[in-house]
Amino acid sequence: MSKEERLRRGQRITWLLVAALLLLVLVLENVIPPSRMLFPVLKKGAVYALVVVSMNLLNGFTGLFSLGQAGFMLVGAYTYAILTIPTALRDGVYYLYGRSAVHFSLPEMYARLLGSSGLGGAVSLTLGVLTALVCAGLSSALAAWLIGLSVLRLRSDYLGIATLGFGEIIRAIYQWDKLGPITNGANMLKSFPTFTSFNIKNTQGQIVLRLSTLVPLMLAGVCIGIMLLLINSSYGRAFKAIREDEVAAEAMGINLARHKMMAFCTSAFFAGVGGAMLAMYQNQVQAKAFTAAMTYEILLIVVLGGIGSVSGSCIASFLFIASSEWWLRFLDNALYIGGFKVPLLRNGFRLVVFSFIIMIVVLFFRQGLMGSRELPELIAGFWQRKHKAKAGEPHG
Amino acid sequence: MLNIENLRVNYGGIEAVKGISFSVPKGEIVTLIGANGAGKSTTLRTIAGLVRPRSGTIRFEESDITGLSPDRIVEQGITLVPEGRRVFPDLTVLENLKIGAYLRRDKLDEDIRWVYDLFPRLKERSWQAAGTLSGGEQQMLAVGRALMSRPKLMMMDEPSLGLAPLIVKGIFEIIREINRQGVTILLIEQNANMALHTAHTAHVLETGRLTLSGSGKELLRDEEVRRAYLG
Amino acid sequence: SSQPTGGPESQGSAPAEEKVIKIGVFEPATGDSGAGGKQETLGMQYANSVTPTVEIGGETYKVELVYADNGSSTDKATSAAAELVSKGVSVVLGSYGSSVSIAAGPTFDEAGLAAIGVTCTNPGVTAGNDYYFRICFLDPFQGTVLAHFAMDTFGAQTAYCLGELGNEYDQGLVEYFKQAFEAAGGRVITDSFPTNNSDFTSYLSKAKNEGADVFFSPVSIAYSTQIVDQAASMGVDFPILGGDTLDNNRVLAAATGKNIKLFVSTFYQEGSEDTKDFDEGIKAWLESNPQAKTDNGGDTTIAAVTAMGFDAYYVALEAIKAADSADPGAIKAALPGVEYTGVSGRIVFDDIGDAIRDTAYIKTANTETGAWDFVTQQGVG
Amino acid sequence: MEFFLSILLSGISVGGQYALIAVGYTMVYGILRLINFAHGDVFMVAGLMMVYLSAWLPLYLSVPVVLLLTVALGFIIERVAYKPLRASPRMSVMISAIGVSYLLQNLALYITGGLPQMYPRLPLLSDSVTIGGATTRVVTLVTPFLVLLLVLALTQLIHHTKIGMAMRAVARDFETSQLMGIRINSVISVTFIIGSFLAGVGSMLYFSNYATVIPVSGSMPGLKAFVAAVFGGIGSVPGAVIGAFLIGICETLIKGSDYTVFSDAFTFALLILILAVKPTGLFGERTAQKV
Amino acid sequence: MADALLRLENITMQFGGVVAVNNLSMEVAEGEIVALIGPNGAGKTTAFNCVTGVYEPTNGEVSFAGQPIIRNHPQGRMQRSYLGEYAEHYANQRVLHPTPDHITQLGIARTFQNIRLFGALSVLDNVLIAKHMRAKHSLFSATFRLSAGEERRMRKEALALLEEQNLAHLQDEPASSLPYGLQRRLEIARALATDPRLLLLDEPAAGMNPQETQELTDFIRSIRKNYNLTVLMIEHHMDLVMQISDRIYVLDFGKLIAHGPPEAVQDDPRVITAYLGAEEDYAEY
Ligand SMILES: Nc1ncnc2c1ncn2[C@@H]1O[C@H](COP(=O)(O)OP(=O)(O)OP(=O)(O)O)[C@@H](O)[C@H]1O
Ligand SMILES: Nc1ncnc2c1ncn2[C@@H]1O[C@H](COP(=O)(O)OP(=O)(O)OP(=O)(O)O)[C@@H](O)[C@H]1O
Ligand SMILES: [Mg+2]
Ligand SMILES: [Mg+2]
Repeated sequence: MSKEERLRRGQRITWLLVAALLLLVLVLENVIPPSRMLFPVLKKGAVYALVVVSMNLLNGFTGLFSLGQAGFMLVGAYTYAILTIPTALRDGVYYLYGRSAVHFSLPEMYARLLGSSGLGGAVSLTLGVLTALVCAGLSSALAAWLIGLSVLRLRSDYLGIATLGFGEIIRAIYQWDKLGPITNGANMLKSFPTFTSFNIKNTQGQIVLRLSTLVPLMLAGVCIGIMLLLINSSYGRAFKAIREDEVAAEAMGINLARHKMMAFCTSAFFAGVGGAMLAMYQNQVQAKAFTAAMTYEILLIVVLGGIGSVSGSCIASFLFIASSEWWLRFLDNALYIGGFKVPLLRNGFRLVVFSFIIMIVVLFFRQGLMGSRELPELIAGFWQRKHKAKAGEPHG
Repeated sequence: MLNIENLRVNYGGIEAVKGISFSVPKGEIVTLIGANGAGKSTTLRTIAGLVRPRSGTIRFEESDITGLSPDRIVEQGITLVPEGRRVFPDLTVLENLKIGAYLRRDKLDEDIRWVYDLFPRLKERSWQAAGTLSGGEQQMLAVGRALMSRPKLMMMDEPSLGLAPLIVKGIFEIIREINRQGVTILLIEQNANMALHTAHTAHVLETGRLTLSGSGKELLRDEEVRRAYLG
Repeated sequence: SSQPTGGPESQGSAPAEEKVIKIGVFEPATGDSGAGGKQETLGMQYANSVTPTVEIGGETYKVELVYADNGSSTDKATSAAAELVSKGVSVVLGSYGSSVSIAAGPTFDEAGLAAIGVTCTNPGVTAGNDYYFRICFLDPFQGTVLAHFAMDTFGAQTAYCLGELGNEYDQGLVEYFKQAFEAAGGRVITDSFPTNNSDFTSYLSKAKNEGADVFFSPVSIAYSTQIVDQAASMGVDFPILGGDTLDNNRVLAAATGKNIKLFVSTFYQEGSEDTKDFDEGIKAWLESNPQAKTDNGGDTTIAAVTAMGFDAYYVALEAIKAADSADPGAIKAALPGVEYTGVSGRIVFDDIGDAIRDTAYIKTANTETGAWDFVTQQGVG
Repeated sequence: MEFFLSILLSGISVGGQYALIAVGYTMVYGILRLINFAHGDVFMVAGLMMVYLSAWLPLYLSVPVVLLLTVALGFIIERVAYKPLRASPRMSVMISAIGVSYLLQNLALYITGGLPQMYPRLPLLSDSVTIGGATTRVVTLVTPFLVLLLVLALTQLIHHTKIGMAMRAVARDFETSQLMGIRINSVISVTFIIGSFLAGVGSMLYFSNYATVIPVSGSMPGLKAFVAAVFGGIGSVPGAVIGAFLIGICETLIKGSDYTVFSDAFTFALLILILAVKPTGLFGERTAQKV
Repeated sequence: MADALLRLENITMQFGGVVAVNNLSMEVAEGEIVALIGPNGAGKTTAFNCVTGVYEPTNGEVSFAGQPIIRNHPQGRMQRSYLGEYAEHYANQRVLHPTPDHITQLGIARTFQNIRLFGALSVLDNVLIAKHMRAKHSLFSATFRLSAGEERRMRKEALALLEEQNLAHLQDEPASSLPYGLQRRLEIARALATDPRLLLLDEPAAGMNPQETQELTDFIRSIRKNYNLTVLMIEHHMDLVMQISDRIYVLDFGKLIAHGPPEAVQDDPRVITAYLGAEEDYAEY
């Protein structure tokens, strides 16, 4: 079997795995109690995976050191929220500014066409949310385009700090009270459709089919799939060329400005969608949360997963979220074994342990979890080894 | 002066040097020739301490220097003119020369004048950032910088790379000159013709193994060598 | 099976059959509001040590507090809330800080779990959320009280208000203060500072320059200590007014020994006759429990939020008793009918789920003794 | 006038404190091309150490001990978290720095329990003085002079000493520097020691002014100082100082105006403006790259 | 020569006080192999960089296939410190500053004095990247595989090219793992993949031993024939230069000191003193 065939096989197995996992989630969600910590972790993990991959697209694949991710997520999150808060609830949300300057809500607009109850309601909700997500992506791509015009010619760290700066500027703009009627100033936007809105209810209001975990996983999956396609296309190769050597890439006829801008806007688009999904996960959105620290966290996951590996980014996102939000939480509480109080365990210990784990991973897994390899390659490699072992012949 | 025994070096899984032994007698010019990728640079880098050998020993003036850090090896009096120039691009030409004598505590003026005499081109560029020099000028600077440390053993990795014919001749003049002043020299050259003419002893390296040794003149006459390296 | 008769001391060795009901503590232990959150939690812990069990259906259940740190930030609130839900708690107490409560609301709502806000005073916490209740007064009330106090006591005509950007609590309170103050003919200048700011001298200079008669800054503890300290070093002459968050011994310590006037409105006043038992009891408890004392900022001054936390615990017990069940749904259904008189006064819920309260205490920092002095009890009248 | 003066005064003092941190950033960056995200946190830890140490040591002892410990901390961080990654991609080292920053913050959080800690009053520095009707602290007036002094000494060191030259050489090429006989580890350690020392001094000035230390106390000043360093052109010490003062003053001016929301954003806007005109900052040299 | 493919007129490149290229004019006719030689630091690489858009020349004009593609004259601060000649000559003409990718688009490809492959990428990818520019696709159509035919064509052509250079068996190896000689070869293959009319080679034989140099000589001859190429190269290996160039230009201190057919240049006394050194010396080795 040639290397190519093995790789293709690896890819097929990967896709099957992903599909099986999605199916499993759907089943689990409807079988075990929804209060399990597993579900929020899956949801947030999906959102992060998307954002992390979008950052990897820039930092890992195009070699543009950008720290503007939180800013782009913010733009996306706000766009989504502003477009989807039901008109009836707007005054409550914008209570400090009298009322909202935006007088429509996308799901309601669709509902006017398709009806607001039953199937029509479900379709208009879905369409409304999808349209809003696309708008979220587009608006942050637009922001990226405007920013890109001035900063993309900067080199490495200068680019990083300039994009970080733009993130902060965007945040300040969204917090500005003069824009209050649109952005609600620095206050929270809430009451928009969230993932739970996708649970299917019967006429009595009881939930018959839970989709609230599957939906974010699917959304993130589709977006990541598109990015994968991009990375493996001719444009993806051009991005990698820029990463490797700008001068040589230019000499190969690759227009640096245009290609960098493409990568920057694409990344921002998906970061925007991710931001909107984060808002859906959190049930609310507030500019305050989208700080530089959030960008660092995302960058951290990129590196933990392996710079330049999409599957690494995804796996690292889920692991990161699960351990920070779920697995390590017990460390925060005093624990008694028999009458013995386990020392050190008290509030804040979880974070200390977590940072130690991160340091250990960074120091001992220099290439991150996956290096720059992808899951299909690993599977293909595994297959090859097994094959060899079976054939029992020494490799020449 | 320098004794190498059974040296093996790996890069990851690839074995670049597969157990070579040779020695460099004091006051001689010894040259290593061989095709691309034969492991010549690797050998020099290992002696200089930049790469750790997998096994084997390197002895310099009776002391074992295997696995010492590069700065300790420089202290012993060994200098390497690295492959690909490696000048400090942000420092000026003059500073590059000065840093070549980092471990020396005496006056440098004399030596700087000497280097400038050898390469007048560098004198003109004294205040220019080394990174903006032309390829050949950088090569001259790299050689000049190594001379500044007044080494006992000077290792040169393709010093003539990218130099104009006139300067190439000059470089070999210089090599002979400093050798006459008592510096032992270990030289790698693609220009095997020149190298064999200059060297007292020569070794041929093929895919990590020494296949042939002898005096420069002997190898020049060797049919095999003529065909493979002299064109 | 026989019921164990042991008190809380026998915790570790309790037999497996012991029935347990869990109460979630949704409080910040880290972040800007960590200090306040801890003090609020202390009240619950003390109450739990006083009354560790509750009777349901004739059986004694041990009450277990389950903690989840919301990190004072809205983006961590959802996960922390989900954590409580997953641990199977029957009712939730908290949080200190309105933003996190608002952020967590939908999660509790979805899980059908009632939450009792302790000191989150922003109207948004309970509005539009059936499952959120609270036992404190609201910002419109508190803001108005402070505005009236400023005008009545200092004859203030110009007020400078400073809040943290994006903090619902600060911004809401400032807004209601402003409404009341302007309605009474005063002039208000509002301003906000970014999160993690530490240089407040510009804002103080600006207030001075604008001729402010009072400086109203209902911000969290870390910021208020700095404001107080910097104001003192600049020698400002206007009084500083704050909301319930400033009722904290750190802030008090910052003011002690300096030439500064500091007033706060709060839920509870230490040292009144009615609550003597509580005061003494909790002080003794703090003394005997080093960790708790550290959480309280190293001394035994009782913060209002601690008293409120104490009351909240009993309100939850009342609801459990009224429901006579550990089922979250039943407890939620029983909550609106609960009436309870605690150390902070009488608690009755209105139909939104807010406690009906009509008085606030005003205290001032005594910069010589380093204690809070009672000033007045102020209503909106 | 008095208003303006007091704003200007606090601008200068803020700028001075940023400057001390910024110099540390710029030096480490200059050598390792590493944005040492943990630097701001070292500064915070210096503050915390002062809080705890001054509780059981007299001030004249605790000040030098804190400086010593801060220097040790900087040294250890470099040895443990950065040195093993010398051969790794730059991004990994930076992530290691972010990790250290997390770790320090979380440790501080764990130890302080998230409660703001009161910084001890340093005699003289914490006293108030009145000039031109504006009241401020002595430290405000002392800062700029101290900064100038330190910076003069540093530029002297970098440009006119052997170790300075070695620093600049190491900055570009570890391997070749070693071939010159330079002990790169010592040179890098020296850099971290100097940087941490300045952070220690900076923390004393800063916290004398702002009184409380919280686990995130270092992050904002750290970020601002880094911006200042970029502003002046990373690697250039005088650039960092000028950048820091500019940013400090602008920031306080904005806070004194009606656009306080933009006080942080303005800093960045200024930075981006400068970068648009000079892509490597005010004094940054475009590194020579020949094709 | 009216049908010159590449024409440099009065090109001057000044860095601060250093005039790296001084008023250089030269031509390369279609189908020729022309060498540019000269002592180190004479300005050869700089001349290449001016032609390929890496530097903006301080003054002068470059035309390709009869069209002016680069044109500049000293402006702003440069005007006062300009040390070259003919500044006025281009002053009232439109300034042209294309980026390097634009030049490649026009049909000029180059290799670098210090090899600049995309080291971490595979050999095949290196060539495919060079094909990117001429492929007909957009970001959208490429991502969603609407232009799969185009991708297939690129692959086929790239593979054919590798096959021809005897690199096909290495197509999946990372470029950086190749030995030096093959890296040079790959760099040339990559340049060829941009479908150039003119190929600029900067010291292609550097670091090669005499035998490898000989192979390279044949290789350059063959690509000229197979691809209908014009070649302009910088080289210090005189055997190679003398063997294959139709004409030679010699630079010293940025100035043209001689040009003509190999034999003539070889015997030019100025070239001997500045560059080659005395004949008998040369024979000694
Ligand atoms: N850093 C490295 N990582 C992996 N392999 C390497 C590395 N450096 C060299 N090699 C491999 O080791 C072998 C010997 O390389 P070396 O550089 O010593 O050869 P050389 O004889 O100096 O050749 P050249 O004439 O091209 O300089 C080659 O196959 C090369 O690909
Ligand atoms: N960016 C720059 N800044 C300053 N001077 C430069 C710059 N680029 C080149 N130079 C100078 O211009 C001169 C010509 O350099 P160039 O690289 O063109 O030489 P070359 O002819 O290619 O020499 P070599 O054969 O050694 O490669 C050199 O003296 C060099 O120092
Ligand atoms: Mg070599
Ligand atoms: Mg050149």
